[in-house]
Amino acid sequence: MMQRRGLLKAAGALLLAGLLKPFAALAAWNKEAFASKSSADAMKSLGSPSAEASGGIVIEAPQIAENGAVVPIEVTSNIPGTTSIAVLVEKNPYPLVAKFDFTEGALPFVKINAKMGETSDVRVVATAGGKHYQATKEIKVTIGGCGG
Amino acid sequence: MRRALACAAVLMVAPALAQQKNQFADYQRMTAEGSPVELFELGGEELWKKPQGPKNASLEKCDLGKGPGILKGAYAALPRYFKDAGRVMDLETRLLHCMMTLQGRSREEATKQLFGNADRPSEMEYLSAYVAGHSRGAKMAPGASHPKEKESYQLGKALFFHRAGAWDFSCASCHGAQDKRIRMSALPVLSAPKFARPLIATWPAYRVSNSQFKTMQWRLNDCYRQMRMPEPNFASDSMVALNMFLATTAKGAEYRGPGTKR
Amino acid sequence: MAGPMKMRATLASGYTDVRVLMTHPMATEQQTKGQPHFIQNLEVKVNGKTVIEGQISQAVSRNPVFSFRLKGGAKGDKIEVSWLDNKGDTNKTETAVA
Amino acid sequence: MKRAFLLMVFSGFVFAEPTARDVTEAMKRDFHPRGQAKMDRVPQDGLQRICTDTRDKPPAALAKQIEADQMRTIVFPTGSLMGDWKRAEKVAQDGRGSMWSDKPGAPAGGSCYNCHQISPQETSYGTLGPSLLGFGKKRGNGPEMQKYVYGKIYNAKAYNACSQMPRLGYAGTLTEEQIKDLVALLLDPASPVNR
Repeated sequence: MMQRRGLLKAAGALLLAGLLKPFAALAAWNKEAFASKSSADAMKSLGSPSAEASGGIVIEAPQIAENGAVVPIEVTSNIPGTTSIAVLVEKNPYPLVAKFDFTEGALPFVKINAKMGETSDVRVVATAGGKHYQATKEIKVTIGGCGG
Repeated sequence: MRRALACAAVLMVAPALAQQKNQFADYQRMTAEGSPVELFELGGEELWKKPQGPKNASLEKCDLGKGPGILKGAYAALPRYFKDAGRVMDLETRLLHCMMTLQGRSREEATKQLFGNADRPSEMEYLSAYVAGHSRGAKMAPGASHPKEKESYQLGKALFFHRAGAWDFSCASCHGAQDKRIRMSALPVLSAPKFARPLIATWPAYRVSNSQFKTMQWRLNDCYRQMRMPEPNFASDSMVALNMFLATTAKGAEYRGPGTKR
Repeated sequence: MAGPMKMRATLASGYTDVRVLMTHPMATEQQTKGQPHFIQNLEVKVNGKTVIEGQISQAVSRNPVFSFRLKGGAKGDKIEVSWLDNKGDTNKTETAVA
Repeated sequence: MKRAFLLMVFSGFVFAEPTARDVTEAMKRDFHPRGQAKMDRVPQDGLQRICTDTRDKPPAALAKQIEADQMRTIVFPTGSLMGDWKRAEKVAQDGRGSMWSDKPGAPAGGSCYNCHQISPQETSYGTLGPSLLGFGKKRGNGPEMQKYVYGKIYNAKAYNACSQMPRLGYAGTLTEEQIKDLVALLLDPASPVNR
């Protein structure tokens, strides 16, 4: 109980600091990783140059997208102790789309809408206990409408 | 022999067609679940209540056909004849009327940005989302009794089948036959209630290809652009008439918008 | 001034489901001739404590929608979500778990 | 008697379906020119009028007459009608041209994939028109076939009076060279359409 109160107090102090300087406490935006033009480079910049394939990462996304401007991608990591999830679209000009870090209060799950320039593999890299895991899923992007 | 071959071809095509119809079902479900469409309803509520114009008035007393300020079910009952304006109006035409009469704004100022983009969303789009959201669950029942309403429907229907322009198109050129597509986009037969209902009952809508909320008048405007025609005037009798024709064809459908579309 | 945000946080079985909507152009380099405008950082807090930090790119769709899941949770927990974009604009919203 | 007559006229005025001419008048009132899409696109030509009035099903004799008239609009180039299929794919893909949003004079596309399957590698194709996959392989590529394809793209109405396919050459959307390239896309044995 005491411990919890202390924690809350600390959180309160952090909140105040946060109010004064938003996002000061957060990790800086990883410019290098987001500017990478290949997923291999992006993964290197994220500190996960290699990752082993894992069935513990579940990617739920449509097999075929009617429009590349919005492609819903839902990711769940069932790997115990997952602390981060990165989503990359292999064939985008800059493959890294997003990276989320989770503390104990959150489940390693996220759903986002991503832009995809063309049919591509979506690669998800999860980090757990300092190790990296990955899974991929192909999403077909089609052309609709009159093209004007 | 040739006939047998043709039959075989038909048999092979049939399952492929069925598959085609459903292949975007997952995509459509997931984009609808993850749609930001509510943001536009929220933004619209703010605008509805915001005093604006020379009269510094909000739109809260705007009569959309059910009485001043009554939003519930109003969109589903449009277009309809308005005695105070002496003409049939659809949602956007009526909103423009309220901006001019209640807020004292000029037509020119109120129509400065009818169709928005990412940086500058349009007031009409936000307001359409907000008003339409209050018709969820209501049955589509546009006006059908006043002579002007009947006249509007007839003009809309005639416009739908009217071929003109550089490419000889009518609305029916693309929306006239069953199970057709432009590229991968399905083309519902909008003159047939069965196909018009699910579609019309989900407009106005967030359109993922533009990533923007879009109104019915925008939809018609962009169709005429792609039909290689000159540009329709906003809130004109012709555009109201087309909306009247589409809404009447879809009548009886339960309104499920504002929707999310390709 | 940043456009509206909307958030819903509801109790599910064993976790809290958070869905947050943000108004933002998320304009790419391509669309803007080299002047992209997009959210870069996200933060999700529960009762003042950061539980998710996100970094995102211009490849997240316009008007971003995110779903997250928070462990456990109770009715009334305060959830806050804030974002910061590459031009220094920021916005936040909060809600109580329902 | 007089009253009944007036009533007839009145109700006729209010409820009768508008004629194509009424619709043209409504469009003249309710549309405005924008960019290259000028108001001269609003009035119907004879073909558009007949197709509108008959809901695209003109009597056979009239259809024949229209087709003969439209055939006379086609300007067939002298010499080979087979252009370069490699250039044609881009024209077939491009959905722009002749719209108010298009730059006047900028090269236009044929919007072909909007309605037709053509090369096998493009899987996002429309189905308003028939599939053209394997067109040359099935139909041959002799001078008559070349002339047919060129003419069909130039003015589809010369072959089917109320076809929904635009008159791409007649309307000034595609150039002679672009149409020849498209002929090659459909007929050249080396084109992906026929391989």
